[in-house]
Amino acid sequence: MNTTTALNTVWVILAGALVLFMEGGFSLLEAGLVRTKNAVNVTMKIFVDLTFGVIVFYLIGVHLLFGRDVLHLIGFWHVVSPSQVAPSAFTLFQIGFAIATASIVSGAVAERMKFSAYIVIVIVTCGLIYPISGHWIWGPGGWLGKGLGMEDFAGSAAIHTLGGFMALALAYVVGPRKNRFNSDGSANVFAPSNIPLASAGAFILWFGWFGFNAGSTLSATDAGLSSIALNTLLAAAAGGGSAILFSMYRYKVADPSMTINGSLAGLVAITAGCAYVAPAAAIIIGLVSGVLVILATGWVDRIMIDDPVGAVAVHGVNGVFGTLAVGLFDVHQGLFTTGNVHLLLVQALGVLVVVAWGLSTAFGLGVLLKKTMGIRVTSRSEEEGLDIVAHGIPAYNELERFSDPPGFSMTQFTAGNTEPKEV
Amino acid sequence: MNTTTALNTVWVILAGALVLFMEGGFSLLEAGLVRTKNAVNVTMKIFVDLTFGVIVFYLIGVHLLFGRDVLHLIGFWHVVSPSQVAPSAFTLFQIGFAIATASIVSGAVAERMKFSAYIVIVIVTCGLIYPISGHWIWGPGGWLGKGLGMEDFAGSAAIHTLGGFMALALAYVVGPRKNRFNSDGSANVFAPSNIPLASAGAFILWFGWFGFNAGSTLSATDAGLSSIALNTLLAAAAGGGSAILFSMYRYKVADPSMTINGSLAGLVAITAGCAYVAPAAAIIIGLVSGVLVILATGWVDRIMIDDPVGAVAVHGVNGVFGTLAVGLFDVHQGLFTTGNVHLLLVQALGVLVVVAWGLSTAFGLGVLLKKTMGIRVTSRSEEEGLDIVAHGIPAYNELERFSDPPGFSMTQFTAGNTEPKEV
Amino acid sequence: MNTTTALNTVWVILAGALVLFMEGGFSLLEAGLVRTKNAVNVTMKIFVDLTFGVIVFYLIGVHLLFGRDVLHLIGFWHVVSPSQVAPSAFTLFQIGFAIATASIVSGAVAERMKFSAYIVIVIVTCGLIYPISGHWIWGPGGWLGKGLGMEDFAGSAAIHTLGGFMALALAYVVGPRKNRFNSDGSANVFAPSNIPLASAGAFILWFGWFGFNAGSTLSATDAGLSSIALNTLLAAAAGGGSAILFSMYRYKVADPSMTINGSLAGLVAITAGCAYVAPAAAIIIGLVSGVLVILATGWVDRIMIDDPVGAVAVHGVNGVFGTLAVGLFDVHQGLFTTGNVHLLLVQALGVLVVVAWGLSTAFGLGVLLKKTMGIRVTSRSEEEGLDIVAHGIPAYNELERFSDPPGFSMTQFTAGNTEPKEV
Amino acid sequence: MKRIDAIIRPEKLQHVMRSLRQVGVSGLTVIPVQGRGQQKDTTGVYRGHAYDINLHPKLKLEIVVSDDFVHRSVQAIIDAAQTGETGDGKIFVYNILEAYNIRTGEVDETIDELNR
Amino acid sequence: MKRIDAIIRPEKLQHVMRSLRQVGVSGLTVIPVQGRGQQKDTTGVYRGHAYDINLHPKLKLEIVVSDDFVHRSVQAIIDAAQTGETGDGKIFVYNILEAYNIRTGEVDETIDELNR
Amino acid sequence: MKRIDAIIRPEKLQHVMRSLRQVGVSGLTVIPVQGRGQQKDTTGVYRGHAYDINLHPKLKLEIVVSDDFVHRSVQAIIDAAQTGETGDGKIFVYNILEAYNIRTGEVDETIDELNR
Ligand SMILES: Nc1ncnc2c1ncn2[C@@H]1O[C@H](COP(=O)(O)OP(=O)(O)O)[C@@H](O)[C@H]1O
Ligand SMILES: Nc1ncnc2c1ncn2[C@@H]1O[C@H](COP(=O)(O)OP(=O)(O)O)[C@@H](O)[C@H]1O
Ligand SMILES: Nc1ncnc2c1ncn2[C@@H]1O[C@H](COP(=O)(O)OP(=O)(O)O)[C@@H](O)[C@H]1O
Repeated sequence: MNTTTALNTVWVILAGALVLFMEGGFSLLEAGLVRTKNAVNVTMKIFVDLTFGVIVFYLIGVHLLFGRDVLHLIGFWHVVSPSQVAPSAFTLFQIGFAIATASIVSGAVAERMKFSAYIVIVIVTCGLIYPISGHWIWGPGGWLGKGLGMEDFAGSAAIHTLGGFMALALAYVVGPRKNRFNSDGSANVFAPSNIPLASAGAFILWFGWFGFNAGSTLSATDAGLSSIALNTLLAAAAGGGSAILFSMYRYKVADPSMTINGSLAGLVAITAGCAYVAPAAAIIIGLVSGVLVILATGWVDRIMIDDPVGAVAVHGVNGVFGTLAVGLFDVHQGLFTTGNVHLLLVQALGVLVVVAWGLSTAFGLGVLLKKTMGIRVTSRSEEEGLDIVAHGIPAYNELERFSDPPGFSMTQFTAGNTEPKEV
Repeated sequence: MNTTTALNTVWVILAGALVLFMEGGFSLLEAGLVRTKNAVNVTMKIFVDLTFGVIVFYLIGVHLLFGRDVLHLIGFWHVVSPSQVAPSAFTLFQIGFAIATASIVSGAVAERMKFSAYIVIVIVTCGLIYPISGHWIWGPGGWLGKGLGMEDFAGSAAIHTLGGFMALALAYVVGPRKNRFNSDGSANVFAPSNIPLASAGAFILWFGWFGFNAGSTLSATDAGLSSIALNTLLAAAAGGGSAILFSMYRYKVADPSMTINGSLAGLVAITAGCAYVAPAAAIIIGLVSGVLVILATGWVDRIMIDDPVGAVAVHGVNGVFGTLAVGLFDVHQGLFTTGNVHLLLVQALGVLVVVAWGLSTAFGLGVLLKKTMGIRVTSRSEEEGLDIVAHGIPAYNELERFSDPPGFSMTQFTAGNTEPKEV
Repeated sequence: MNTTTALNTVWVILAGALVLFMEGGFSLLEAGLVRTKNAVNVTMKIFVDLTFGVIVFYLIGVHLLFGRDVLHLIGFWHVVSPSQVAPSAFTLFQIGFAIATASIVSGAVAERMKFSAYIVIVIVTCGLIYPISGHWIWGPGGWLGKGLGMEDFAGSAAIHTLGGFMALALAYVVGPRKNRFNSDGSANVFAPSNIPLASAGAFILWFGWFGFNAGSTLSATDAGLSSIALNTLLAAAAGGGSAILFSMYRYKVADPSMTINGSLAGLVAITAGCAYVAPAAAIIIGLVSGVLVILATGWVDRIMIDDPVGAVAVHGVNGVFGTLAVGLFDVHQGLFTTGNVHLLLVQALGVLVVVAWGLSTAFGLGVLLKKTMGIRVTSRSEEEGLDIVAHGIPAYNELERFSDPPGFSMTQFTAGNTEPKEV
Repeated sequence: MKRIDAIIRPEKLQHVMRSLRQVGVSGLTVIPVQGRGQQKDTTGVYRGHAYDINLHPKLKLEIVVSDDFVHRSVQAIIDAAQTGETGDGKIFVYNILEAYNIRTGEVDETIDELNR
Repeated sequence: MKRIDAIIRPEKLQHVMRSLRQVGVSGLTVIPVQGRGQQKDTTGVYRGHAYDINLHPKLKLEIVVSDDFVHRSVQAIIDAAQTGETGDGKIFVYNILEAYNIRTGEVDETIDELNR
Repeated sequence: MKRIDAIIRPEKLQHVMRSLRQVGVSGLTVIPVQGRGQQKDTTGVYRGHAYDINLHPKLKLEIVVSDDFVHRSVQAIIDAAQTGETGDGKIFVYNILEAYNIRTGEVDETIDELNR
């Protein structure tokens, strides 16, 4: 293998490993933001992404997304991978992207969705929903990207808008957590179980995002690689910074969950444009996204959709904003930079399509699940917490309450001798 | 330095850093799975690996493993490092491997081994036991690898089987935790203290494993590098996935500790073959390992060996399976792929040798320690927990119970004025 | 872009990402070592580094540090970046260094500094204090580095000594935590809230340090790159190891906080010399630093300066030691290696200058803040904990005590309807 | 003056507090506990072993009230905490000999006086 | 009806529960506590300072029983929790004035009736 | 024999323990609790919502003493725990019917005998 291809391959493998490591970030973020009794469950859902999601996307999804183009609508079989990098490196990197989409959904439906229903959602998301709209934007011959010239470098639309609006639809179908909203429409505070864990998750996500954005070059010799990374950092910093200031202005305290989400919002918003905008624009995009995520969190509450981790505000709203921002700040064709409105319109169309696709497929899937296997745990299980109900063990066990003495109550399982559980 | 060598060196350094970061994964995994009162102790044992282990392997072990071959049995002095990479990068990478072997052992003997005995075990493991059998497999002129053609790409046998069976022997010698087994042979549940931490550890291990396996190319221009990484991902995903399904079938819940261990089992099992098998084979190997780890956990319990984190099932059993699997699935010489049985027999011999070496050396060392300095803390210390006894501080301190007011009871230590402690 | 430049750029971006990830390590380390009621606050301060710090250094600091030299004292505007690497990669990498300096300070003033005062400190540190002394050592034409030949490869002096002594001055100005010292000068133990988190932070810092030191080559083709990484590992291992042994000798237990800080001390101490000393010297430097950090922690206590995480002992004292150690062990001009005392004197002068600069600027800034906006929270707020006071939420919420039922007490904020808070 | 101990489901805390406030009782102390009574054990699973979860998370409320507040307080708790399923909890009433307010250092006969 | 408070070693919980069940007592409430009594302080070390660990982790069991169950319950606890070393704990018995079952809303004189 | 329940500010624990020791009382049990009394609610903020922090972290001390130690113990607690601001806490005194030492299995009338 020649040195340049080797370098590209090593770069994409390392970037892919970083993207996959983001799953650890999602897990910690969600485990920290939900209530204690569901901390194991959200972690286990990330494992579903990393297991079922990986296999399904490898077997099916990647072909639909990057296979030979059929009618500009879908890929078929043979994966067309960029020539400068080893095909398996390309595949590995793309797997990370696919399961990130699923992980976005996982947070929004936390604390009340059936574990088995979530498995189905991951399979359908990684196997169908994401690859199809992904093909439109990134596939060889896709109608939005190759056709109309939509710009979505690392996936503000293809990943984050899609995931965010799927999250919205599914959070709507599954319904809010018990007692989350009052009859008068006001929302109650469900305190997050572990903020240091949540912020550790945010740091891991931030770290992984360098792979997410800069790795999307799929080539180490891409001259833009380092400015992509710098834009990513600046937007995240600006997003977190403006969220700190705006929450201090609005709430008189620097709200940690908003700070975390502000940084992530900056990252989401710069994802589409990181390769197309100037550093100053990256800072502006970040500053806006930090405020936007706070406002959007309020909007989601006001329409009484319960999103425990803020996935809709972070990924959905800022995915849309980030995609549109390319139309404003692209150095070659942006409205603000060149006065040209064309790209902005294309981006707007692209965003509309992705939002509609995400909402409709997820809504349809959710309703189908509700009517068939059921999508929500029982009220009793919700109160008890999914950790015990679906996984048999609480997240934190200080008390040695399970160490039964000789002959007390312990029975080794053998298949079949137990009651069916609601999982 | 020419670009290719530089690229190889950068690759190996980054991969080595990833492997060393796995120690953080071991620490979190073990701290999450043991009981609260021993969470500091397991973390400190990982620090022993990263300190004593590193120094000893650097000073002694690496020479025995990679030094000039003596009688196909052992290396002597001058380290023979591959020409395409800087020697110090090679050394750094190998250090990570050596201490991983020790870390495997640490989990199995958690919650009752004396801290000082563990230090000795790490020194002997990194300085002697691992380097010697490692030389047989990987050393220049080693009788198993160079001699018989045993294939163990990144160490299913050399690292994981060895570590897993050393763990078995030492867990046996040190004996089970108090009350872990009842007189009738049944086992009690000791609830894990912190599952979100344990899964964070698993994500870090998974992340680091890309360095572990793909880094074992020791060359960035190796054409197999990216498919090694992809195989690693697929096997881990399949292992975790089959563990989820099998635990849902068997226990009616998706058991988080089994899911974590299933993913790790997939990683262990693919470690030998990641460079030699096709992606489809990687998935199959993963699927099997996820079931195997659940069955093996039961076997270990049934022979009344107490392994708090499942190291024997994950590393021992799946290390053996993974090494044998190369004999089945190797694209050039596997039984299933070519009908040729030769490689399988070599692999089986290699595994036998490593199991015997690991069991016997660890058993001998354990018995020696027991007879001399003692290997196990007192029953009273075990009840109190090793955190207080060996490290002077509990893992979690919510209550401000130590902030003594003026003149109350605080004394600054000066060397010598304290009672000897059992450490 | 040619392959070599591409390789350098990828290397520096990855190393920069590792350095930025160290912020996650600082966050976990500090959250684990402070008391529960301030765990959110220390995390939020790291976010201040990653937001305000990043933006300010990008807009101002980097120009002062690496801009065209003015009188050997300060940089002006146009950033002079090394030719072999993309300028934005260089900038990204340097940002990580700047905010690390701020993060060192954050730990020492934990649990009692006003959040708003900390924001100002970060802005001034990243915008002025660090860039100016940084220019002297690393800037094009700086009087210490380019002028006198001071050697500080990755910043034992420029980053760690500066941060450590700024921490000392600010911890002095802000004063000790309530009840930390008794009237007779003895110190009380404030138990760390979460040791497994703290050690997770240490592992992340260790991991990131490979980027910190080896990345400082700013070139992948630098022949020293891999031995820098190896020296880094050996010094950290030796530092942690000697801390374990010394604490076992002195306190009869292996003290986890000292072990963590011993490893970090080894890393700090090797940072200046990693490119200039032999591996054996790296081990010796590490061994000394592990003892030094334990002694220094006692000294800091004895002068009644309250440093909750040991930042002064780790970064300040070992930064000084590490810088001096180059003068002793440099393979070409060290006192011990060549008998030549010149370099040692230069290093001593450099250290003196940095210590004086750090102490005086931080002291001045601290006093200014104290006289204007105030630097310390009220005694009542300190008792309640900064998490509630400055961020509105405790770190850990087990009890569902905030889930108010319909119409109970929940009010959505609108800007202005709340009492001003002390932030 | 009497002390009421009420062991309730954790999720009922705020309802009970509100209900108590409506009958004029606002002082109370809350303790997270693990309890066992009529409520059926659930079965947990860990690493291939079933185990009885024979202790369930509950909250214990300790409420000190003047004698003539006892019955309305008990009623208020029952009203707010009852679901009708096993596991709802128990209420116990104890006698108090003396009571002091640390802030004022005073001893008093009714909790209302105490709260001055 | 009486309430028994038993402060025991954490590791004895399941033994005590089993022992109590054998004398017919199954309802109880468990609270993790930190206690100090005859048990010798241990010395901890943190960052170069020794400190007294003058509070030891214990569990407090609160068990409400009918009057004629008191002594056999106390005996059952002692049998199961005793090791003979300092730190074994204490048992205190209190009087209960009234008891209610939240689920049924009933007041009753014996805990057995209460548990219907 | 009497039991004293003292609800205090968490940061006063060691002061109270020392103060008690000075009057000859060293056995006690500490429980972390959340309480509500005269102390003003603080307002927290989470994700754009204000919420009342209507429970404040406190420590509850349970101290069993012989009858003639009650008043000096109460006084010792008040002396050490008082700040004069709301939230200082309350002290309640209860009667104990019987007391046992698990280690010795003995029943006794004074806590001093109990501590033998
Ligand atoms: N005899 C008892 N002594 C002490 N606490 C008890 C007793 N019985 C019940 N409890 C407490 O009350 C809680 C609820 O009791 P349970 O019997 O489950 O409720 P219900 O009577 O509604 O079925 C238990 O978890 C336990 O904490
Ligand atoms: N006077 C007391 N008041 C309240 N609790 C006490 C008292 N004495 C002991 N205890 C509780 O009992 C526990 C065990 O007491 P200890 O004296 O150590 O046991 P033993 O009597 O077996 O030596 C203590 O940790 C504390 O929680
Ligand atoms: N009526 C009560 N019943 C039970 N506990 C109470 C009662 N009143 C107060 N407390 C406890 O005492 C603590 C302090 O009470 P508070 O009224 O705030 O103190 P102060 O009287 O000094 O203002 C409360 O947090 C609560 O735990």
